[in-house]
Amino acid sequence: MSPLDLLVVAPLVFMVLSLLAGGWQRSLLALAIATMAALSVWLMTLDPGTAHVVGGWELPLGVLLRADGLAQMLVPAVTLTAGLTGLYALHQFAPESHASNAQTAAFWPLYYLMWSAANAAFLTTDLFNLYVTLEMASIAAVAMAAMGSVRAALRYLLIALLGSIFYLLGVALILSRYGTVDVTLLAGMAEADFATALALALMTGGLLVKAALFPLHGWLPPAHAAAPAPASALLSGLVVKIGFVITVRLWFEGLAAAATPAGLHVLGGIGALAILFGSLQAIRQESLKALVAYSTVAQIGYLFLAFPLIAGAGHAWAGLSFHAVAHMIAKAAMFLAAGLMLKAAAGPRIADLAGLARAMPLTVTAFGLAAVSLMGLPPSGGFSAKFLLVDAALRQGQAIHAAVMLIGGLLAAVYLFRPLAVAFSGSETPVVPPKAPSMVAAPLALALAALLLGFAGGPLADLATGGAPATVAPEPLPALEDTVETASEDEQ
Amino acid sequence: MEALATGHLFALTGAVLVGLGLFGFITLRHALRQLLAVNVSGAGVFLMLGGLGRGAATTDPFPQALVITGIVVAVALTAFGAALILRQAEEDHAAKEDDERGGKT
Amino acid sequence: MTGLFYAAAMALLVTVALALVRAWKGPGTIDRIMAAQLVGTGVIGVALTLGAARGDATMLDAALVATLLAALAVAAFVASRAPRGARKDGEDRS
Amino acid sequence: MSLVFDLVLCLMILGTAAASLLMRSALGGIVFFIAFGNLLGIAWLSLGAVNVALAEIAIGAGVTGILLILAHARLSAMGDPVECEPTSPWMRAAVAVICGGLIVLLSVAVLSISPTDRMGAQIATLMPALGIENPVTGVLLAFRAYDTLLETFVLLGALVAVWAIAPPGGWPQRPASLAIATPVSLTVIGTFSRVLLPASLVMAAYLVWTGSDLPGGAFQGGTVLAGGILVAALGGAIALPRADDMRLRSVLVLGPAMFLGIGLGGIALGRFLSYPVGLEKALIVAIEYALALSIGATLALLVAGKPVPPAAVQEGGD
Repeated sequence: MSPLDLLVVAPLVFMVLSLLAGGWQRSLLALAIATMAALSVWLMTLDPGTAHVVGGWELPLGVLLRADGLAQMLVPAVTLTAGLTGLYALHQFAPESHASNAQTAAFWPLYYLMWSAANAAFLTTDLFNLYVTLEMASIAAVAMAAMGSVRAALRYLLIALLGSIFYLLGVALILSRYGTVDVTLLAGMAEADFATALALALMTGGLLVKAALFPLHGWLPPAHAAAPAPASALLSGLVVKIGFVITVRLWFEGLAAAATPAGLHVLGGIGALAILFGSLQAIRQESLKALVAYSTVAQIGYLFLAFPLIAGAGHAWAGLSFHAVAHMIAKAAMFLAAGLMLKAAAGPRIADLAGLARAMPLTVTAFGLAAVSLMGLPPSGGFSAKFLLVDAALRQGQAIHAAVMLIGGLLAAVYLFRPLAVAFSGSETPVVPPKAPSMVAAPLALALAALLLGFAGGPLADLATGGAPATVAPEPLPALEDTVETASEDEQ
Repeated sequence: MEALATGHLFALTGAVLVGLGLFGFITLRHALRQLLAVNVSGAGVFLMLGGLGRGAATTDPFPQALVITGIVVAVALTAFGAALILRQAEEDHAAKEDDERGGKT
Repeated sequence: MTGLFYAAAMALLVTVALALVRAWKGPGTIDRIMAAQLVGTGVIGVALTLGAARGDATMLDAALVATLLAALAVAAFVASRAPRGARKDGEDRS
Repeated sequence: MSLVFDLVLCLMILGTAAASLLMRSALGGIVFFIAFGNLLGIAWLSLGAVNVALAEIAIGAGVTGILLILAHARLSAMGDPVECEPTSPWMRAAVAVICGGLIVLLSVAVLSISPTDRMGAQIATLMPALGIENPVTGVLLAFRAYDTLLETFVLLGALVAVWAIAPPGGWPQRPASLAIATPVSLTVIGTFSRVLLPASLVMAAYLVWTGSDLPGGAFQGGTVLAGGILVAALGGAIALPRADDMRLRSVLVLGPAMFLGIGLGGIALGRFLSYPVGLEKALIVAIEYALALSIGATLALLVAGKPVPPAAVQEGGD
């Protein structure tokens, strides 16, 4: 028995049950959260690098599932994010109205489908299986986006389809060239020939569309801003990370042989531009959810800015893994809080938020705490991530990268302080209808988790480096010299 | 030799189909036709997989199975895409009728 | 014998190509749909002769499936063309 | 001879693909797309991949084609002529250069790889353990059953996604009726559909059964079943069910749930999705039949589209 397949299969079982259960979604969700939490804990106790093939069919035929450090961080984060978002969604998509409301009836099966897709994507090393996984995520994500705006969803679907074609094109070349689609096998076989390089370029292109890296981000702000708050939280938190993680597996493991420094620097440069562009666009937004959506465009940039830093000195790999987790949790918290604030506010604009800090202090606090993590202020998870990344950049003499990250933090402060300042301004306290406790608690819990992540920095960074691919420079962490060496080194 | 040529012939046809589909996707301005274009590209990728798996007398069953999976995934997404296009058209249609009514009164 | 079947398959493929030319030229939608049906029939024939040329009886199944779905396509075309309220596509009546 | 045939076939495939994209008339484009799919089916036959040929003809050309025809008909009924404003020649030239470049790059990559049957021999050695003879079914239902399991959920998820965009008042009703309204066509197509539905049922069952040893399988059989359901719906012989019909829901989840259940049962023997020795064929065939039923129902409903308010059902959603 292994949690690796159960983490993918359990949400699918819940999807089937939710299609049959009608009004029983509440109990189903409780059961799902308990199951997934237990499985996530189990996953974290595994040795990094634990792997097995599904059904016992060996490679290169079968599909390999593996718990590396990245997966061991991301999957529990998905459980936390999806679980709390689900609790929030119980009010927005109240199970009682499933008989009369199409969105409510469809939300829950799609929610479990997305949960399964995210776990499946983080746990497998099989490039073709990842294609199916990407499409599972796309279906759920586009349908959730359509609950806000059909137009944005259609645009999202078409661009996602094109991204999939490019990804699959690369997979086809790799399979034909090497006779396998498994990343761990490819790591030992890949050569830097033309077909491999082209396949890497095509797959990366397709995945960057799905990860919404500037300038391929055009579909994201309308879709994420229009969707209902719990859907936005899942879209910005979970879905964009899938494309990112597959890109990481390709560049640093499977096809590392074809990943030239020039290519890494191009990705890093695009990441830097994404930080600046996304932040400046966020500053210009008048609507709160559009601001938060553009902030996602900027934060995705950090993930790719780290690419050229990974092989060098410092701990860019840990920073990258950390950032993916911290952003997932903080952004979900922010979208959920924004959803509550907008329900209470007079309109969708930032200017409409006046006085909300007094009317709904807990929700505005959640927004503020999430903002602290996104800006990268201590002691948050976002701070630990950006500290590790900036430190790595400085050690490698990449002053521009370090500068971009610091400027990005400042710009984040500019765009995130604006809604907060408005919420604290105004002399009148708007009358806000009382909200269900779990609806207020979900964003607050997520924001606190993002903040507390900073305190768990050491162990988590160890976890990330524990299962890291061979291309990542192994070196003791700056503040953690005295902690135990990583598990994988112990074993060797 | 002939088998080699056959495999390459179909794989190259697939490559051209990918390019044609991409051309259609960018230049066609209606979502339904873009959906059709994506399907042409997808069929091209599948044909590349099949052609490059062509041996002396047989075609590798492994890519065959992947292609079948791909075809099913493609039809699922195409069907959802078509439903979105129709929903979008209904919304636009309703908005237009509202406008016309508003203009008359 | 194999060569003969290949020749037959080629000949059928040529008739399909001719039907495609008709489908391209139109001029009306009805012409195109009729041409499409001809293409469908031709494809079934090609599948049958190819099966004979290769000595692979399972290709008959492909021909059978093509027959069934071609029938479905006809039904769908009829459904889409059936007069049902006002139609605005004037080109189709040509 | 065979190479000449393949060459002509490939040229026709490219021609139909180009026509399906370049034609001004959208319906003409769809006609060419269906022809394109059928010719691709022939290409797969020529490659000796009869399994894929069946899937391409049934799904790629058949179901996708019908989906596009219906979408086009419903769009033109709403006054959307599905016409594209032509893009500027400069833009088209620029895009053509980019796409041409991509084709050149892909061709160079393709020519650098020599086509081989890489895994056929390895798969052949594993097949006796499964008790079935069709290697493609072996890959789909055993070696990569995990892919196939997730894929069935993509299909199910797509239907739920279509439900999610039901218009106000449409939930949880039936999809817009496909039945043709005029009395004359009703008699013709009504008889037609009554003949075709049982034929397609037999054909579907045959394809699933034969799929364990010969080309065929759950996806091909399920699609033929969907085709039969759709013809019957077009002929007015059956009405498609409401989205909240529990019998419908049970049929939709039957295949995926059975797949999950048998997979989880494998855990008792050590691994998720491992089949107990001796029962491989029986379990694979059971999964395939359940899947074919679910796939048939799911595809038919996907083609029919989202639920609509009851008033619109009679008008066929116009």
